[in-house]
Amino acid sequence: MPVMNFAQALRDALRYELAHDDAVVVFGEDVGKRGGVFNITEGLQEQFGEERVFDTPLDENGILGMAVGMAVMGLRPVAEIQFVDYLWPGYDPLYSEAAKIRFRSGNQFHVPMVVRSPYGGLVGGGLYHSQSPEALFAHVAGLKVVIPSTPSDAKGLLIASIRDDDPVVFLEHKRMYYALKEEVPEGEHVVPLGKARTVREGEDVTVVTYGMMVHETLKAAEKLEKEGISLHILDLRTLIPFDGDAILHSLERTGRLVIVAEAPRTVSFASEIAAFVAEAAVDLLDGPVVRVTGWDMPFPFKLEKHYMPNVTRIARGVKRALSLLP
Amino acid sequence: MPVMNFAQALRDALRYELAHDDAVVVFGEDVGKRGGVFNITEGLQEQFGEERVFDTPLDENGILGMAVGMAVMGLRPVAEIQFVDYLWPGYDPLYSEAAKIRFRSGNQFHVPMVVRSPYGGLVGGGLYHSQSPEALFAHVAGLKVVIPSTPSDAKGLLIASIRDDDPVVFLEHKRMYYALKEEVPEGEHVVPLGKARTVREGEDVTVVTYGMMVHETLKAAEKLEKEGISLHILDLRTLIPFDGDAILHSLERTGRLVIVAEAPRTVSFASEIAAFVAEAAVDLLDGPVVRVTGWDMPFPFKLEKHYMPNVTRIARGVKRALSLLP
Amino acid sequence: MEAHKRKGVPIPIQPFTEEPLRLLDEQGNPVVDFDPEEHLGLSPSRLVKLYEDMVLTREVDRMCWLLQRSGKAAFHISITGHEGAIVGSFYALRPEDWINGYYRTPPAMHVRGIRLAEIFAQLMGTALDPLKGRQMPGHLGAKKAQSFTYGSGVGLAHVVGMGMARALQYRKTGGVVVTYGGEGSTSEPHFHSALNFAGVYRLPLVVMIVNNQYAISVPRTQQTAAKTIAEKGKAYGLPGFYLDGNDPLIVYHVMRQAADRARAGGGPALIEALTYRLDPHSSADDDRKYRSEEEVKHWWERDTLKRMRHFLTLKGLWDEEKEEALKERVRLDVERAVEEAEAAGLPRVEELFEEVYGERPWHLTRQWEELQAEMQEQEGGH
Amino acid sequence: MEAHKRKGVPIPIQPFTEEPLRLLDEQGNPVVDFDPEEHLGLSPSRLVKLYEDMVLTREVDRMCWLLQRSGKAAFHISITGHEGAIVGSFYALRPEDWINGYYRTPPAMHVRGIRLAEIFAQLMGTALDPLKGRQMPGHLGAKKAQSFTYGSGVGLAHVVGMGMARALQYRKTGGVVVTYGGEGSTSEPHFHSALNFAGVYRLPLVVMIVNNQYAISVPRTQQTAAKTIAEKGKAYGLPGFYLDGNDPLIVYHVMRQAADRARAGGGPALIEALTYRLDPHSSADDDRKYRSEEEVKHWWERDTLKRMRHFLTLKGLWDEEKEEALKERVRLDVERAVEEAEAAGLPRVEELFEEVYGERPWHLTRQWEELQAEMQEQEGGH
Ligand SMILES: Cc1ncc(C[n+]2csc(CCOP(=O)(O)OP(=O)(O)O)c2C)c(N)n1
Ligand SMILES: Cc1ncc(C[n+]2csc(CCOP(=O)(O)OP(=O)(O)O)c2C)c(N)n1
Ligand SMILES: [Mg+2]
Ligand SMILES: [Mg+2]
Repeated sequence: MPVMNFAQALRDALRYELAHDDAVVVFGEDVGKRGGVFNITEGLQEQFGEERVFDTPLDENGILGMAVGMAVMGLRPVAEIQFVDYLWPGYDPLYSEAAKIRFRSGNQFHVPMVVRSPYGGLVGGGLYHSQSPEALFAHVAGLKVVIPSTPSDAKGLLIASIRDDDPVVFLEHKRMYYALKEEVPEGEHVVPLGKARTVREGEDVTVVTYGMMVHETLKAAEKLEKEGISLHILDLRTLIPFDGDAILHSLERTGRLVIVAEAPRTVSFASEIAAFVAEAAVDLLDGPVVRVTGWDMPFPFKLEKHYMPNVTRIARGVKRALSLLP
Repeated sequence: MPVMNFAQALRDALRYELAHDDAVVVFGEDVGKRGGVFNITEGLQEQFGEERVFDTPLDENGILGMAVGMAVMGLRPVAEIQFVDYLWPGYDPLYSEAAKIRFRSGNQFHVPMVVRSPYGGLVGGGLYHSQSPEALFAHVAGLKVVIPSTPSDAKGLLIASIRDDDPVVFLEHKRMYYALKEEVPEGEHVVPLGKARTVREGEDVTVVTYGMMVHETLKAAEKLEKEGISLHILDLRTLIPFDGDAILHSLERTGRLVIVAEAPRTVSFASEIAAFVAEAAVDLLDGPVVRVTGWDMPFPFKLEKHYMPNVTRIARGVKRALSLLP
Repeated sequence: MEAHKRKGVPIPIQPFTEEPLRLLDEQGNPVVDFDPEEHLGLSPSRLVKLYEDMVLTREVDRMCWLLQRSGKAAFHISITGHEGAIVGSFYALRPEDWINGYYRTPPAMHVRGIRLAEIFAQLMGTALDPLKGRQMPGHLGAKKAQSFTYGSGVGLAHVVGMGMARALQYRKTGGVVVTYGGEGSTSEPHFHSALNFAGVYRLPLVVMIVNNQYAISVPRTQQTAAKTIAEKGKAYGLPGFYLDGNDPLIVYHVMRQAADRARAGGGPALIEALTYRLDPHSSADDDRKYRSEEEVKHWWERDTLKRMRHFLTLKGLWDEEKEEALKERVRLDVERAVEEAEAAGLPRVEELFEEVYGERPWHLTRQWEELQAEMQEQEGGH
Repeated sequence: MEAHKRKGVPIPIQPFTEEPLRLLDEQGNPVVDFDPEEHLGLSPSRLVKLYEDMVLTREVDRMCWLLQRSGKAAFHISITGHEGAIVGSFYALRPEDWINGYYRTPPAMHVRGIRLAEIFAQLMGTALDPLKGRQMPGHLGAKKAQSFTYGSGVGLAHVVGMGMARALQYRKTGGVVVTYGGEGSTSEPHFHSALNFAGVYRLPLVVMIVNNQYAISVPRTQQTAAKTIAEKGKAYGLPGFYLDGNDPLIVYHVMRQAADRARAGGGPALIEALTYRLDPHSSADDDRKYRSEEEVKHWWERDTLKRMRHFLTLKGLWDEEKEEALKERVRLDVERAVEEAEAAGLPRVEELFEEVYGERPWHLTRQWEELQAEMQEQEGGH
């Protein structure tokens, strides 16, 4: 199997789907000639032409409105939003249309679109190039939300998202694009939506996480191992619908739960996992559910390292879950 | 004290603030001559003139962008969004600007604006006149979120919100406007943000709720009383920042927690309360935390009564919290 | 939507006029010398049918009001006064075309091939409703009629319709998308995004603005400082046509040319049809708060139905007797349709949970189980 | 921002021209016979100062690049090429006016009264930064300089600036707001909303579009099908002026007239200043992917600095010696400012938690306690 970084894996998925389904079209700001500001779509316009891969005006409302319209007519648009921080001018077509068309039309129309967008911090990007707003998609019934953590998953989940008949928000941690490499299956490679991945088996504490925080959590696990604490790490991969069974199953063994995510804490996806467990399986809990997250503040620039969850914060969270810290 | 309905109490608050602070301006679609589609601003333009109370073009992005700009220059704009379902074309100025300006400017500028908007269902309004999207504001650090449940609170909290130096999203259940009456203090009447109200004292289960669901929960309490179950009901009034102490305090006595809200369940404000307790006070819990909510679907029209939390659903939730139901 | 013969030399039209283009004056007399068949491609029988469909639309609307007042419909939002603009424009389209309507189009949707009973079923939310009772009255759409389902947010039809046009262009179907909205909808960002993208990609899109001079209570002059709505086309490099929207013939004529130009790759167009809302904004509105009785009366005298009837009469195609017969026929059709719609009963609850996603995820299954238990308890009378 | 004397007969200007208005040709020769003092109100000393400020701005920009390349700044986004449009427009404003800039304005903010050291402090995020290191480079603003703090989202400056103008109008300050953005910003909904509201309320707002022909890689022709950006004013009932943005004098002249008209209650205006981005979009861009070296060279030959220098020389106000002296002075000022900015150190962590809201709510107090414990553990080397 070829070794690919995250960016290459995504490009491979796009290329594969463009080649195999002429309903697939790819567009966004600078995705054509420029190949996207992170070069994810590099070479695709050259290969597939300007009808399949094209630039748009600088208007996220137009991009997402266009995607919805194309999707209801049977195409499979893959829209890139340059940074997820800039999606909001186009939230209305996503929130009011994409998420609700199947339902409101009595199943006459549906919206097989994908919104790809870079998210996440620790890139020196400040308030508006670092946010993790997955909660604002995950709350919206009718949308699916996918966040891959490895190149192989990036490819397999993106292909699954494009083939899904409902709108998918697909978030890519921009810090991983060129930092991460692994073997990725060539050709057809589908990772089904809704299934978590066990990143690491462990006994003491279940850690539910996704995206780049999977890797930070792994580092924390190594550190904690030396202290005799063993983490069971689940990478959710799909946030909506999330793999509730995998979480409960692991909790049966550990009885302790930590959720790690870089988004601000309040009304976050981490809150959802905590609530889900407190509702469905409070009896399994031997200690507090701990949310290790970013703070409830705009994302800072110069002091961003104090914002981002890191090994220390995760380890402290694990110890709180074990009641070793207050 | 005069008896006012919810709508009159809101109008009284607006009139009082308009009269006492010339920085206050009120605007939105149809709020001028028409007095708003729910008549909340009726008579205000006549009394205060077109510079203080005025109509806008049909554009929520313009309304909220204008509000932000006026606020950073020291005015206290009170913008009405006709239905909160229609706020989304203007989410960007709220999310990207209002919530972040104090922080990003190093405290040079701040945004003392209020967004008033009707929310909520059971009005025969279908998908786009019934939603409860408070989660999408509550997740955004930098915003405050207020939802009153009585005429007296409506007045006191609206005055507090207008005087607050940060942006406040103020949601009003449209079904309550003319359905609810009570004595409301004349003149100066401020209900501080961030403090919950004990609606009813009780021993067995703590129910945290807000907005119209306060009244549904009261009805459920009466029903359950007959079955020998006593509810302690907290009306949060302010969602951000919410009154965590009041919740924990009550839980010390009851050990059981139900949250009632009509919004869809996943990544909702109800999830936040559940997560907060599972994190801060899991030891206090003698049973599962139960979220009694709307379903994770767009709001239906004809079958809306099956969507809305009702006395049966609340009572069943309470029984689940007491482990009397699976 | 039957395709009609096209013939003749079209009467030339210009964009960006200061006065609205028209073929008929306010009474219905022709202002230029034209032959409907030769110049517009409208045969006498189609001309008559156009009028009959306008009358039927008005009668559907009146019945909607009745059903609303009697409590059978939760709400109504009227087309009365707008029939010339809406039915006239529907007539100009071809079978391969799509529309993305708004809340004033439903009573005219029979022209697009939706059955009257379905129109009333949508109004009342019964099981015959193509939308399965999911939407408020005023939101009818149907895939079989190539009419997208409107979603309440003003202006969204334009930007979603733009994307639909991009799909038609990509698939080279030769179809055109027409999106509808009031003049208020031009203030929303969606109008801007739609026209800008349409201009850049030269999409087969016609944006039809039915300017009835008010957005609820806000008059046109407070909506925008532009001289005309049509002029907004200049911001996007596309022609804007300013029409007398109470003249169904100019609406038909300009829409047909704009659509044909767009389908031929000539790019998008904007149409402003100036008309007047003769009813309150909706059943929830009190229009006396913001406009005078005289103003409303002034516009009733210029009602599009009268104008069209006058023209047909001039042409010898219409008389009192035909009018009576039509009214009677329409009354019966409408009544029968209402009965059928009502008889259909309620939509199914479980479908709510099945149609949020293509496949029901586990959490919705659980919630459905919760609701079933709740319903059982309620039925059990606990 | 010192108020300057105004005199003379202004040279008349027209909106909506097909060719850009200019006073100087591409080399810097006057295209009409005008006297800067008499016709523009620009005294010889102010004319020289304008040029000197353009040169200073360019040198600040070059230093930003150096600091970025040496790793002291995380990022830089260049003003090079845009000085005529930006500095020229700043010169036209009065002390009571406000600006809402964008990422290309910071290197010129010394003209608005922000110290050079603060400009570099913002670039590097040190404690001297008025924004306290909260924002990426390129986001400088300061209340004392009546310059709002830019927030990254393209176009938002226009719609927020519109609200600022509404506040100035309400308070009758006589001030005007000028918002800035590239031609790409005209595609965002915010541009649309800002101009529409400004037109309806006749706000004291000038929207200044610095059209540098690319939005990152997307050329102007793919941004909109409008003939000019200026033409978009018609959609909102306001004048749009199309200028040669490399001619600082026409920019100054038109901005002054537009602002004065707006402050007198005459309503808003749109200005399009045509220029060219001589550098890549930002330090993260590779512009060779989408434009040719020849094209860039063509525009370097028309650099706004050259043009202005040529005109001053023609007028006998400038020579080689002055140029040398200026360069030396500027170099020293810039170096000293960088030193001062660097010396200021890091911003304070606790302030992050204190400045989300006016008063810190309990949950942020808890989070701050969490972070303190974490930082102690990290320092303790656990
Ligand atoms: C985004 C949004 N904002 C507000 C509303 C509420 N609303 C419904 S119709 C309407 C007025 C529309 O006016 P116009 O576009 O002129 O159409 P008309 O009703 O006059 O035909 C308003 C404000 C809405 N449906 N969507
Ligand atoms: C809403 C939004 N979308 C995307 C971006 C990313 N972005 C930053 S600058 C830019 C191009 C802007 O082009 P233009 O407005 O022409 O200004 P220029 O950079 O050419 O001066 C883009 C796409 C952003 N900052 N905000
Ligand atoms: Mg209207
Ligand atoms: Mg540009």
